[in-house]
Amino acid sequence: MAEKMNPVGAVMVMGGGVGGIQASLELANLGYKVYLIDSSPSVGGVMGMLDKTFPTNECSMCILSPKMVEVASNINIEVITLADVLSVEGEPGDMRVRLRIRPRYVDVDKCTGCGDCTAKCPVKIPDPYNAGLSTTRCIRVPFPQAVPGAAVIDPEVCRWLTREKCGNCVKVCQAGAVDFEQKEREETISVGMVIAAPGYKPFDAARKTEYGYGVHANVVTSLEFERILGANGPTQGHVVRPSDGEEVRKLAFVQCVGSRDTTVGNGYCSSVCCMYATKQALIAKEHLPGIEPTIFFIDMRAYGKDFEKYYTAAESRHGVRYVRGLISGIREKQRTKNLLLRYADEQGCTQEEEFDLVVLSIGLEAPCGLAEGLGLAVNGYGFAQADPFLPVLSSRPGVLVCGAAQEPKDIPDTVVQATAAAGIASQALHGARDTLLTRREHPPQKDVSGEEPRVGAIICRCGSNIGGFLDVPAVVEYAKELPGVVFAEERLYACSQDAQDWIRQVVEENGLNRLVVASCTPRTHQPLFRETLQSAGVNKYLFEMANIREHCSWVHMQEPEKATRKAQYLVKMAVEKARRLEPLAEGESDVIPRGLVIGGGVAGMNAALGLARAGFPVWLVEKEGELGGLARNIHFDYKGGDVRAYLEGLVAEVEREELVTVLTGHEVVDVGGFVGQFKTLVRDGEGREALLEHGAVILASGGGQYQPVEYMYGEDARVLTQWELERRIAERDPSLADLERVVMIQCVGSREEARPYCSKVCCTEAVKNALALKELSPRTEVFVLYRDIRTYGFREDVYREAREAGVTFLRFDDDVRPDVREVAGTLQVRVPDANLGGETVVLGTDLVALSVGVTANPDNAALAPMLKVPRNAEGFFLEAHMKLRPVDFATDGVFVCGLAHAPKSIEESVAQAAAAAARAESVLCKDKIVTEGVVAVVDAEKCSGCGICVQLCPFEAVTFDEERKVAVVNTSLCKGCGTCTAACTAGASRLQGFRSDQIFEQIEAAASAWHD
Amino acid sequence: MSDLKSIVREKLRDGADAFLCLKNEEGTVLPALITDADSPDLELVEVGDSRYPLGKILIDLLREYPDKRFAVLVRGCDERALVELSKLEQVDLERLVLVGVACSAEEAAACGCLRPYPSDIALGEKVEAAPGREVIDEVESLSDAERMAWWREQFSRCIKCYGCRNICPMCFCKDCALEEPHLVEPGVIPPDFPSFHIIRALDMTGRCIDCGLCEEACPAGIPLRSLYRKMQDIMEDKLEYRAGESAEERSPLSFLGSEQDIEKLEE
Amino acid sequence: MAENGSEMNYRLVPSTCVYCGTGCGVLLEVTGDRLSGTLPQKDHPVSKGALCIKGWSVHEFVYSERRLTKPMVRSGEVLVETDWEAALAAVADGLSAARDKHGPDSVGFFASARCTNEENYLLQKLARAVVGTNNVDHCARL
Amino acid sequence: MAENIGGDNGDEVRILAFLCNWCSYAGADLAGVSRFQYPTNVLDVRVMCTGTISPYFVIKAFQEGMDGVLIAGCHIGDCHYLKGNYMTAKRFGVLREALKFLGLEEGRLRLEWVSAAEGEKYAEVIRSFTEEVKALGPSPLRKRAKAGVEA
Repeated sequence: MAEKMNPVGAVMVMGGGVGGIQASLELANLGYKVYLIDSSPSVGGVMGMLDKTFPTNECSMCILSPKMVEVASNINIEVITLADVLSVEGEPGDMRVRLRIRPRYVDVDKCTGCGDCTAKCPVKIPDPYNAGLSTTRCIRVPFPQAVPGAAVIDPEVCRWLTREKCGNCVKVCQAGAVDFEQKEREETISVGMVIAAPGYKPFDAARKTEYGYGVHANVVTSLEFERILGANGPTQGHVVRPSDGEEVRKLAFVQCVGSRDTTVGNGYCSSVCCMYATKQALIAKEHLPGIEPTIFFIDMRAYGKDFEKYYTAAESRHGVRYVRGLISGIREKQRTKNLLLRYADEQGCTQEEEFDLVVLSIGLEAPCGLAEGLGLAVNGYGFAQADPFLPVLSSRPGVLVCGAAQEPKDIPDTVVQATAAAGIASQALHGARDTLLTRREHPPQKDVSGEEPRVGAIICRCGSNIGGFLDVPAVVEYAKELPGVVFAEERLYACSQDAQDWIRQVVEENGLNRLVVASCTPRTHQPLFRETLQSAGVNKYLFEMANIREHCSWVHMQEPEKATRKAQYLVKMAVEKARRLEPLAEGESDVIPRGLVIGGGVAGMNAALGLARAGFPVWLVEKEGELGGLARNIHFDYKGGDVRAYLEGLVAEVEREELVTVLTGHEVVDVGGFVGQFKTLVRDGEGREALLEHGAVILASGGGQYQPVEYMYGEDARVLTQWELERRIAERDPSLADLERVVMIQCVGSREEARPYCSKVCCTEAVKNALALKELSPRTEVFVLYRDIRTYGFREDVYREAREAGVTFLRFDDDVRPDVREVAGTLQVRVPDANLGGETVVLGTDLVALSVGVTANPDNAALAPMLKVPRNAEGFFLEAHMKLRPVDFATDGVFVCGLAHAPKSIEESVAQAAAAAARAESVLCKDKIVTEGVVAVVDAEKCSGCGICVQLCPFEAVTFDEERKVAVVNTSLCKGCGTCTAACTAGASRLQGFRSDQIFEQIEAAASAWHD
Repeated sequence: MSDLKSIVREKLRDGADAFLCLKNEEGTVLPALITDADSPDLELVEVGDSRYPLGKILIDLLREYPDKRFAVLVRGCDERALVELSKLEQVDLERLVLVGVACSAEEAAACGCLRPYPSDIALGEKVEAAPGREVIDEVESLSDAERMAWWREQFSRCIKCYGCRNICPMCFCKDCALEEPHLVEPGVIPPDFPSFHIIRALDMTGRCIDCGLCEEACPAGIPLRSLYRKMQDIMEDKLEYRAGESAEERSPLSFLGSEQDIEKLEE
Repeated sequence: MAENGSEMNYRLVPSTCVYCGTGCGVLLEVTGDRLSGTLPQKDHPVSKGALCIKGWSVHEFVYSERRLTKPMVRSGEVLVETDWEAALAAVADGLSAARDKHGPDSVGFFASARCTNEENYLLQKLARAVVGTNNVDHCARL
Repeated sequence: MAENIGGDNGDEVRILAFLCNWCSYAGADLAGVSRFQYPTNVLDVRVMCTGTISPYFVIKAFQEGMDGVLIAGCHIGDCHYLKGNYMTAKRFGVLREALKFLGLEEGRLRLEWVSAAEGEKYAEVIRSFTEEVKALGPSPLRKRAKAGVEA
């Protein structure tokens, strides 16, 4: 393609939420310069506001902030905040993006985020980070973990900007960062591709007047409630009512607010509300065991991986009450400000119930800027129109879209799409890989081995943040006296750019071979100082930080003397450790630039093509004689897309692509090696073996279909599976037209004790086939017997169409099953109708179609130990992290996609395959894998080979050398947690940079704080 | 003991290259390695009433003679030691033939271990004995302060001979935390209270098979065995594991385990 | 079996700790042709299966590089290896010189626990009868 | 030096905290950013994962005369290294009992799960732990006079 001749090796990512962050990190990792654009003053998006994430109840900020810090410290990612995209021009490979950048009025490079200005700012504003539930000041750092961590001024309300008064911030800022001269400006950046990850717009709950949002004090949105639950929120996680600060006892969640609701123009399902409501109910109970949460819903859509278990546990074990019924209105009681919820129960009778607090589970709406800024075609709801089989492809070549902007979705699906988008961008630009990357060049490292430690101690005042609360000169004087310290001085801001040059000079002039900086937290600033030390020719691991701000001055503001002494001892601890630090080498290992994909279904073929398009040869191993996998049984999708044609095209392309070597009829027998250097043995039908060497593996082993034993399947030819029915529909079987009635039964083999998960696709499949039948013969009656209809996202449209087309949906309870029998030659289905209070409905029918569930591929059991990756209880592969690493494993270099991971639709499999390909590409595109210096090492002399550390490593990094009978650490796999080292009674296993002797010295130094 | 003698012969005949047991040499009972059916030592073999760390001896023998198979006379404790040592890759049970001897009623009563007999008994009668808990019960009846004073007094007698470690069949580390200067100050006797003894107790947790050799070897008569016994009780109570009982099950302190284990622990 | 078994050698040799006068019972471990360790003699009447740190490491000096296996005589700063003749002559000259110059009590004799009782007897005999002093002592006088 | 962070009164309690880099150290950072105040009695050691904290470290701390030792890490399930904190939970469940048997009050060793978002919880843990240790008084393992031992 023309654009591949010399494309621009840069990508613009629009939107700094989890999707944009993921895409940016992935792209930088793949060798491209990234411009990360956010219209707000910080990256982080909605995920940064969440307290916990379902279905693991994991702390949202804990998992997001490390990624935000990564974005901030990656020199190849340029974060541009307060920016909007005005226009995008050009072709893939060569695009120009015009941006409008609003003034921040604070110089990001000078601001240290100390907060002095906020303290002096007279203008109170509702805090956007807390969804307006608390106040902050006009000038403030958006939130503690913000990136960039600089203050921002709200021009609308700033006294100086509105009427030239105040200016306190200018006076108080010792860094001179406040800059009212900043003006709005336009900028054009040149990139090869654009990735749109603008996220979504929360539904404006006030539009549903019957719920009284904004009128009744104790009606809040789910986003507001998320902040109330947040330990870092306005109430520190105390579940109290806005009206009177009283603890909440009876809590109600109203589902589908602004979703599945044509009256507000949102016919689609927002896909995430059922689960986040369940999560919020659980967390509320955690914080306040006495609380009684009730969730009012239509269908409980727990369709994702492990969602069903989460939901059933919430109901059965944690006492969350679920009531099927939509709230028709909410009244507020005058005195108590309690709320009366009116709803129709399952029998259709109107009920009214009183609650202290009502949470409206608001839906996700399309974000702005898709059509205007990016010039993308949007669907009826304003979401970006996307390719039916690869939803990250937008209507516009060169512009990829991911996350909720394409269709409402949760975090993992967003991360999958973001990773996929990064990979597809790379496929278009790989000719320009690494061309625009900045690499830091460093002088050769001085050899300090054998030298006496010469420690330099820099004590930072951080403006008044440290200097204002403790006696910095006294800390400096104290540091001077410490053994090994040959230099100690203070700085106003140790992190400022000029300070870095000064430190470099100090290190050289004083021949320092160890550096201690006493300032703020190493979590954000260690990379900067290490970088500086390295630029002075000293190994960056000869650095130690003392956190005398977050852990001292800021938390002991009333006790200057004690805080000063504490700071002195924190410095002493750092110095004592620094004296024993040793230079660490970052490991390197080779990479075989070739991939292996296990499984030749839709996911596997797409993964293989992804790697090939990025320029890497790949083996595609398929057990069966032909490619295609399960998708061969599917003929059309719910959007009317021709799956057959797609599949044939895909197979043809795979066979055409010379970088893909297809090995059908081959089985994987053994896998050895590790990331970068795998050796896989495959065997064909005749027992001929081949050894494949590759740098990464993608697991796309697919899934299976539940084989029904119930409902007379196999006994009566009139009982079929949906696939069998679908074939007859696709073949336009004339006999279908004569059918009087067809009954479809949902959840066959799903959501049962043996398979306690939702198969995700069956509801849509049934609705799809029901509609198709209706088209073939409108007179045929179609009944769908279901428990919950889980047509999430835009699938809801098809569900509605089906109802409008006269398909009858009949619900039965979880604890009952329909009964299929033959009565005098005719098929009869009996089912207790839950909406008729369980009254049994008897349906004579010509055909019964069973919506059978998806099962895990039995081969996974053999593959898992070979690749050292785990499976869940149902036999699907278990990813490294449910939220942020949905295609990775703890074992590096192995990735998963498609049904091998969990039940999912074709387009979801394709997206996940592209993501897996991108992750694998990020391994293959490196000539060497560089590993951190902080890793475990085993001293073979001291090791007696007990093997405990081998079992303790979750990353398979420690192996047992049978020859020498000792443990060996593979530093390319070790993540440096040190769990193994703590178990070694012989002290043979040590964590570099955190050795026991170093920590013992820290402890002694700490203790001396009281002995001295 | 004629039948022990015939057992030794038989094992040597049936493929063991050597038999490790005890012999009585002019009134001194000591370990002996019989490599030959005509060895004069064969006349001296006996079960003996003294106990030696045969497991520890076997660690070295198996390493020294990698192609040999050994038969060994084991009491309950010796067997537990070998089972635990095999999980820790120190002995290879495949190369061992265990000949079990049950402790006599008197021995069992004096020892007070939970299983004074091996799984297969070739010699002696299996007897159960009341577990020795006197010291533990006594200590537990005391208040925190009294307990510390009690142990302080006990440990103050320690002459740091390292006998408890040296004789322990479960101690095989090449480097020992008890010789790490940061933890145990060199040249200080008695060692700092309580680090020396708590460190050893922790290293024994999930490992000590309650043979009591440590206490027998202690010149200061410190009730070490009760300390280590208590550690195993804690281990069983918290993590449902007792060293030496099963050949498959491993100490929960040696693998990551599942979230359920932790939930149980936190209850 | 027995044949290749006979290549093996593992023995415990009952002995007495020579570090002090207590006389604890030790078992010296011999593996192959190497002195490989020490165990306490469980039924020893004196030590009853206990040892001190010295007893436990009684075997360690044997293979120590720092062990003297030949006589050495100091010439100036350095010790020079020599034969017994020369060594004993040097000792005799030194002792008699000291005695002649400063009198018998200027000389002291210190006996080692590593010597036998008889050797120790001879040493005090040398001190008292030959040199004429009672300055005799022994490292294991507890 | 007469200085001593407990203030002029040398009998103030002494607490050492081991914090895991990813959650609890971040939680402590957040406490700082949020200016949640807590007593000065605590000094902290940063480790990558609580899984790397050997019981020896705790023993060393007590031996050196600490009155209380806090170990804080990610909530179970949140571990940056998947299961490092499982080992922490197991090791310290055992260690606490062991110390108790030797007569060291249980209250002197505390294990807490503090997430990166729980700044207030971290501050509260330090406050309450300090109070608890104060109530227990100086550790019976404090060296009377360190010099004495070294002499």
